Amino acid sequence: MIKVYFFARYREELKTAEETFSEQISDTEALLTMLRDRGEPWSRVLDSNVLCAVNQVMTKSLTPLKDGDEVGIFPPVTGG
Amino acid sequence: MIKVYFFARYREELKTAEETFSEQISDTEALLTMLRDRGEPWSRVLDSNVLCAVNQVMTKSLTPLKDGDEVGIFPPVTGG
Amino acid sequence: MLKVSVQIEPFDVAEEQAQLTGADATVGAVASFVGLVRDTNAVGQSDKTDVATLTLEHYPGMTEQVLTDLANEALKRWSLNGITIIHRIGELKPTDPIVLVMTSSKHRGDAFDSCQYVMDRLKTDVPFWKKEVLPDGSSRWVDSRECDAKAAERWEQ
Amino acid sequence: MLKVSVQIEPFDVAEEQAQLTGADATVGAVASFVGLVRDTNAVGQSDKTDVATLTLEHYPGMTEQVLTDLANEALKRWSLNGITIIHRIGELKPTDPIVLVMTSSKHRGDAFDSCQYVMDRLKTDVPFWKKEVLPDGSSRWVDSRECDAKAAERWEQ
Repeated sequence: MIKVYFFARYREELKTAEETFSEQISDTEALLTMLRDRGEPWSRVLDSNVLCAVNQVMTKSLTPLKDGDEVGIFPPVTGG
Repeated sequence: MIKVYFFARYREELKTAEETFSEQISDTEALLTMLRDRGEPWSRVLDSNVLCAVNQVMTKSLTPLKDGDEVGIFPPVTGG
Repeated sequence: MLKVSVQIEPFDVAEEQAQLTGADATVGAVASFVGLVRDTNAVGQSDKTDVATLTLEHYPGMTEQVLTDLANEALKRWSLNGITIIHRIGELKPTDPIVLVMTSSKHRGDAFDSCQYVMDRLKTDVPFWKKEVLPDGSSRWVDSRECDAKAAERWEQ
Repeated sequence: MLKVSVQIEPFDVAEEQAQLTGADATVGAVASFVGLVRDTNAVGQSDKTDVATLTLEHYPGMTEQVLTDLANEALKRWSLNGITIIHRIGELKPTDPIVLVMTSSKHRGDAFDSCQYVMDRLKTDVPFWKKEVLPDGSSRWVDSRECDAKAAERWEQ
């Protein structure tokens, strides 16, 4: 099981705060591809700026996923 | 007339806070030479680190003096 | 001394400084940064639009962890006596303080550099998002700034 | 907003920030530096000697003028909304605040850089002198630090 959380603009535009996947997903790229393949609004909203955190640690590149992982998907941060 | 003020370590070691000169003194270098020529403790205390301000503006090099000028003579500053 | 807080409440810089330095007489320098809500923003070409309120969203759990990691990284890279990072969440209005970064050290170089480092990294690495609500009730998410990415890059070793 | 003060009294950083930024909602960044009295000093080889009190002497009149010039130079070199410089004189004890430099701007780079600039210049160009009194009643004038001259030099244009 993989738990996915969406934040900020993505959460609003996708009208989705969280989603749980029971199937196996190999890595963060595969997850994003799967989501974008749903078509509008997913394909448009999850643009090339998308950031991923796995188990609350920011990822810089493709990161493998395993059962029980938590993935955060969000746009570039704007705090401070 | 030229008014000279001494500060901090110089003031203490020279036992002089201020002094007034009625004679003409051409510039800051001439003033320092005159003071050092008094011998101990002046020659020792007014070392090569001495700083001069003329009319409350720090001087970086030899500065001409004229009647009515105020000169500050002090060691490197240590505020902040 | 390391303090990290993500909170709704405002902070008092004098009180935070007293907490940070306490009775430690080896501290000679405290550098601070406070970020405040501006009533204008720089989205697109215009710098003129009024902002009525600003809402700060974050990723609960991750935010605190990343801020703590960042504070520890600063303690490792500089010779510091202590560090405090406070970031507010929820709804704020123009002139309200958003963020405080305060570092203490013996000499000023360490305090200044580490304070700037934490702010630069915070702008690009910590999951906070700002949403501006305009006087007409419409709202928009603030865009990230290119120059913030550049500022963060200069600290990479 | 430009404020320069040479004073015996302590200052309150929260109050100074409120005075500096006021209701100006174009301010997004406030950088501050506070210098504190340390109980150890670095004269000679030793960093172990206790300091009982610190006396700050200055050149009345010139000090205020040089600090005001320095504040104006910072306003000229950076895009600032305001600047506050407060330096205390008289007798202080360890942990007491000595100096406050606080700058406000739209974006953080201007506030950080100008704050550091003023501190670097203040350390070499403003006529203050520190005298330490040790627990046995003896006293000594603090030596200037070579690294302060270097820090000030980097701002020369």
